[in-house]
Amino acid sequence: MDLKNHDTGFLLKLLEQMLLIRRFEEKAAQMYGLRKIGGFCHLYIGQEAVAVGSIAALDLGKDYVLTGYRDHGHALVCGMSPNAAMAELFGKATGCSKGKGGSMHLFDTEHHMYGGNGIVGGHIPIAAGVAFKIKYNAEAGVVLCYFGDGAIHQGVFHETLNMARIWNLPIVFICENNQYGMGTDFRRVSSVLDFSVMGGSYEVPAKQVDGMKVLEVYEETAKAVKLAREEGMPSFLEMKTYRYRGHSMSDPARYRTKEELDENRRLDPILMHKQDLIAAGLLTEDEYKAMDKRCIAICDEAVRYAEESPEPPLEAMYEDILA
Amino acid sequence: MDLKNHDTGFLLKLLEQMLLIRRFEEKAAQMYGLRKIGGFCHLYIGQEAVAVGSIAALDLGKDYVLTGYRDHGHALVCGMSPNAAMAELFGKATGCSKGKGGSMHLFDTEHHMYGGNGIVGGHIPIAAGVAFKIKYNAEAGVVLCYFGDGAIHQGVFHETLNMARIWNLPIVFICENNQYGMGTDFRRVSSVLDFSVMGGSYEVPAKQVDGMKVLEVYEETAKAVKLAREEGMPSFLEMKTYRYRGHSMSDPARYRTKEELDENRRLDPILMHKQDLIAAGLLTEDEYKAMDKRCIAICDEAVRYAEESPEPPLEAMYEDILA
Amino acid sequence: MPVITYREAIRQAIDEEMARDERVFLMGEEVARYNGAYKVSQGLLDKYGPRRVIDTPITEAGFTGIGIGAAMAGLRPVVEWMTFNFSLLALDQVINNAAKLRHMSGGQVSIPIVFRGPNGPAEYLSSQHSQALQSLFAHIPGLLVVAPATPYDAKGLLKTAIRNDNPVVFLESELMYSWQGEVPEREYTIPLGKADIKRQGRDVTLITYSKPLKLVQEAAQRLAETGVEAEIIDLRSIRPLDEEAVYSSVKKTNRCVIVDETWPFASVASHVGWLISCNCFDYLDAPVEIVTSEDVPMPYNHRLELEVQPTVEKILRAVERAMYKPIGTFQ
Amino acid sequence: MPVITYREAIRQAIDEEMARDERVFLMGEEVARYNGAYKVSQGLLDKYGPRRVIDTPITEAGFTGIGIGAAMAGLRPVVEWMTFNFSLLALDQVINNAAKLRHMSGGQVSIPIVFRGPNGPAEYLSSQHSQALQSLFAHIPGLLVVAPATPYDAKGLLKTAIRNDNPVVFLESELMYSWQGEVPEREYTIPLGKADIKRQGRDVTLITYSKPLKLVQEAAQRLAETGVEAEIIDLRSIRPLDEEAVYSSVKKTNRCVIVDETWPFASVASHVGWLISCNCFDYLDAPVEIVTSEDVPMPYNHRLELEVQPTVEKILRAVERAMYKPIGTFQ
Ligand SMILES: Cc1ncc(C[n+]2csc(CCOP(=O)(O)OP(=O)(O)O)c2C)c(N)n1
Ligand SMILES: Cc1ncc(C[n+]2csc(CCOP(=O)(O)OP(=O)(O)O)c2C)c(N)n1
Ligand SMILES: [Mg+2]
Ligand SMILES: [Mg+2]
Repeated sequence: MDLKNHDTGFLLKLLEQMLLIRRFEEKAAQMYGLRKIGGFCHLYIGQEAVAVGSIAALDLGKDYVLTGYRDHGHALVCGMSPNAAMAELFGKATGCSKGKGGSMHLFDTEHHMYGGNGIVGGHIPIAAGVAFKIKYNAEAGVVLCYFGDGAIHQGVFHETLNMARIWNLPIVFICENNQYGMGTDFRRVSSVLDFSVMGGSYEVPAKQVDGMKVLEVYEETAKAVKLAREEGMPSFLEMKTYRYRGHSMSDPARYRTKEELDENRRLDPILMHKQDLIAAGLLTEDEYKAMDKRCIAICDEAVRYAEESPEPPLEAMYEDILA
Repeated sequence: MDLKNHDTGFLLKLLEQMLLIRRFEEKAAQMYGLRKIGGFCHLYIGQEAVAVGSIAALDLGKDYVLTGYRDHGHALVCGMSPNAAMAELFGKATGCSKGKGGSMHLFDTEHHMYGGNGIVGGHIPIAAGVAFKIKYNAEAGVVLCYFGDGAIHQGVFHETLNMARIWNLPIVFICENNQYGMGTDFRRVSSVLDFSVMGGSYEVPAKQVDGMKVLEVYEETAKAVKLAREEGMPSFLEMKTYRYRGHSMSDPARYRTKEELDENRRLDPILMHKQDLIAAGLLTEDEYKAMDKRCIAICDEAVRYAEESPEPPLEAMYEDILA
Repeated sequence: MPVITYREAIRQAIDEEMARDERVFLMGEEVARYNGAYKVSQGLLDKYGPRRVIDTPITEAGFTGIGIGAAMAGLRPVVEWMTFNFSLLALDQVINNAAKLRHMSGGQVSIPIVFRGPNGPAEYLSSQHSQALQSLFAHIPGLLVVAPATPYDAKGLLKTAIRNDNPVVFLESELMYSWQGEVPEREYTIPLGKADIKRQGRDVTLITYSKPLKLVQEAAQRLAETGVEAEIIDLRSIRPLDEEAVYSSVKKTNRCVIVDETWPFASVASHVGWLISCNCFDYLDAPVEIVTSEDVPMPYNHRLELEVQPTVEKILRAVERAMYKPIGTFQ
Repeated sequence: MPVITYREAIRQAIDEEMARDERVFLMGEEVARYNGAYKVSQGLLDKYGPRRVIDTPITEAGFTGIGIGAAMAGLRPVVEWMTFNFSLLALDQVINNAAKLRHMSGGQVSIPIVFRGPNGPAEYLSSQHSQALQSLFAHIPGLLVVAPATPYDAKGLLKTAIRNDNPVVFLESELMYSWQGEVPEREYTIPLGKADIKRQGRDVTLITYSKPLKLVQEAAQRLAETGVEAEIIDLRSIRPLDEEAVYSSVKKTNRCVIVDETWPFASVASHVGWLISCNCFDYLDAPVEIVTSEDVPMPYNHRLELEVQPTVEKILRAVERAMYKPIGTFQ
């Protein structure tokens, strides 16, 4: 991971995107506490390097992103406006999904972000279907499909990997192994500890990646994207990462120790990338502070926007069902 | 596969069991032609060594068998009376399932044959559930669960292998790879050609076995059964085999060549085992003929029994639904 | 007009729509090289090649989901379930994705997909392979459900379904595939949500759809011989439902029997029965009768399986109840 | 009598049955170490250990099937679905195996299993997480379906369900878990298939089950203030259904409103509506009204999601229609 292989603007963009997610999620948590947001709200804090590093390898003019319910980070990196994202969490008519989808179902088709899905593993074949359309139309795109360590045991993951391989679909399956599926340590429900071995059942190239290192995520994803784009070869990447908060806002996360959490916090993807940039002389503390301020301001503005936006009218309940 | 390691009675029993299945299936085909049997009827001809060799490794006082819809062979080897089996195919009240289940759903709980199931892959977790009860009750039994090369792609197969491994369930998963799932050559729908690699995703011991050699099937299954019985370790065996008839009675099997069929007929499990026995001086042609006659007589009697048995009364439709 | 089978009508509809719109493709188990488990897709692989006629592994959840994703991304898949019994494996994809993605995205995506295949009992197949599952699908907002009974209706409705921008569940039947009927050579489509009056009558309304239509027609014939003129409403489409056609017939005849091969509880039959009871309250001279499958899993034995299903006799008995009198003697 | 929550009632039922019968065990996602996603199984792992309280991977089809197989082999599993929305992934196992294995084996096996968990909308969860799916299960012969609304009923019925030798689908609700009610300390069970008259009345019958009971009780209260005495029938069990209790109430009041949070089409609500229309034909003074969820996927916005569901206002409006008159002014 040599910083010098990359353009400084690019390296700074990665940092700023991670920071924006972090601040957005903190704001969302705060708003949840104020009951401006309800229901399930799954924060991405700790995992920022995965969405940021991997989506950096895409050209969203032709590529696509699909993920599960822990989707705020992916949506923001794809280019969804923080206003539309926050308004959606507030259930407002100005939300990206008009207040109908909420936290778990952020969609922004303009930016090729095709959801947000609440069923663990349910979007994996859907994502392969998007890759199917790319191949069918002989387009040059690639799909990134994200899911958790819990989703890996669902049958459709296995069904889909096989089909992606026999049909040469341009897709990269990304397991964000944040070590827990709700309260369940992945080691308790998995017969293998290195998920990437599962690629072998389908002759799909697979690899474990340090998901706390944004550049490593970027570089490995870029290779997989290239393989998909040029050879129609699907890949499977297991990103080892960690979530700092509970599973959702209502989870006190008693199933892990404070020590474990602290240890992982030391590997904070933002902290590490920032330190690398400073060490390489590409960033100063002050510049970082300014960057952070910008992110905070964007999130403050998103909250203001969401607050002031109207609720959808009652008749909206009959709309957006059939085309 | 040294014949000398085995008792002659045992070796002859394997032959006679295979022959009984063969004759039973031929009779079923004939009765189907006469419209005494209707619906789907999936014959086991060509695959006899798999059921016979593997079930020979069981003690059905404590072990169990579950399979898919191609179940006549397994049922007979478990000890289901050919009369009850044939009567079931005829839909008679004296059938093993009182004429309610038919060809695809032969059950004989007394002999620990827990069905026959028509949904491709659907019985795989059910079989693991039986293994679960064995472990729960600290019994000494083992479950054999059979399914086809088509079923291997179904999600539940993968879900179940993982659970069988993390919970140490005493079960042997047996894929009868007869090379076709209906009209589909398994190579067209599978990204791997050696299914046993799939064991790796779950750290389940796995192996490919020549499913046309009854003794090899027996010996490999016996090892897996031992592992399950003594260590609660599940296994996965891929038995390479072949079906001589169409998928079901209505399939002309145009998707394969006559040459391919002929080539596989030369590997006929009955023929090969018979020749081995004759070569070893353990069987004469005449003894074989007598054995065959016995099998034919049993199947003739099964047809007579089925023919003469009564149909279930109409009220039976409301019975056997709730306990 | 040429007389063709229901099977051929379905094939023609798929063929014509594939020729018309490059985005339409067919996928499912055995649809390509084998030409369909029930030969519905005969010849399509030869004509359109493996890019557009695609054999899948046996993975109902997986390939159904892939179809839904492809539809969301702009294609127009026709997904064949070998039979609807296996659709149960894909129900999460249909209900949680196909029926909901548009709504959850605030209308950003649409899911133009057809799920089709044989539904309902055939013969000697026992419980897992004989299910008429329309009521499960009809329950779900976000889906359309279509179930034609004649080759003419099948072709016209399938073409419409493929052109529709929503998920359409399209129910055929193994036993109907060989039914024959006139189908014009010129192109035509039939709108979804329009019932068809298959027979005019004044004495009793018989409502049905899909395979039981033939039984209903036979019953109407038998009734006519005793002077009872039944009106037959073939719903053709369950969602949307042509309530107006139903109500205006019942308001005329004042009596109604619904014939449906679904199980009775929480079914299309009982729902339509309630709708009529409610909306024709002042017109009904007798309770709305329903003739459905018995409320049991299907047995294998043939005599039993026939008796579990609607029969002409059961329909006639229901008409007698609806008319409060025995109706002649039926031979 | 001690007052406990619905959650605690469920927990007690499982606990007592596990203590009583060694064959009873609990399995599902997060039921053990986490003590249940909704804390229903609090303390059970500590008390019974990991042999009998089992965390599963997220594999609804797989672990449901394993439960069914264990039941067939002689155990008595209680399988928790974290919510019923995820049961759609397991529907093939429930419908093609749990509901059919006994029949297809000619009665050789029985499947004593309980599938339980929260069903129906909670709050701010959008379309995939807010489904009330009872109508799908109620449609299937071979299943029993139970949906109690009070801690007392929940405990008594769950104990009965666990002792029953058939697959029982047991519907709870996230929002009901904190409801309180009196539950005796002594052991008791409640038979399946017995409705409970939660309020006596002569003017109109309000039929409901599960979570809407509270709305119905509030509506009855409001009606009483204007002199209308509603009778409340809590079905408690949908399959078997206590038809007698329903008919005798309706034959007394001659008017009926059914309140059910399911979608309307092919639903429990419309089925019961048809049953009453048919079996109380000569007693009904007005059409049977149903108040259900709107026929739409659930939106996330809270105002919208409340308005999609049955409300006291909607019930009162339906009673007005059933009584053919405005009923005072409701505050
Ligand atoms: C099919 C299904 N089962 C259960 C759930 C409930 N559930 C939501 S998230 C979750 C844990 C998923 O863990 P993981 O895949 O590791 O993703 P993470 O939350 O860690 O990002 C569960 C069990 C669900 N949404 N869908
Ligand atoms: C879930 C499901 N999908 C489809 C079918 C239809 N079907 C019955 S057998 C079969 C092929 C299965 O092939 P394989 O697993 O190789 O078993 P074999 O018939 O060769 O023994 C198919 C597609 C089914 N019964 N169940
Ligand atoms: Mg996780
Ligand atoms: Mg095969």
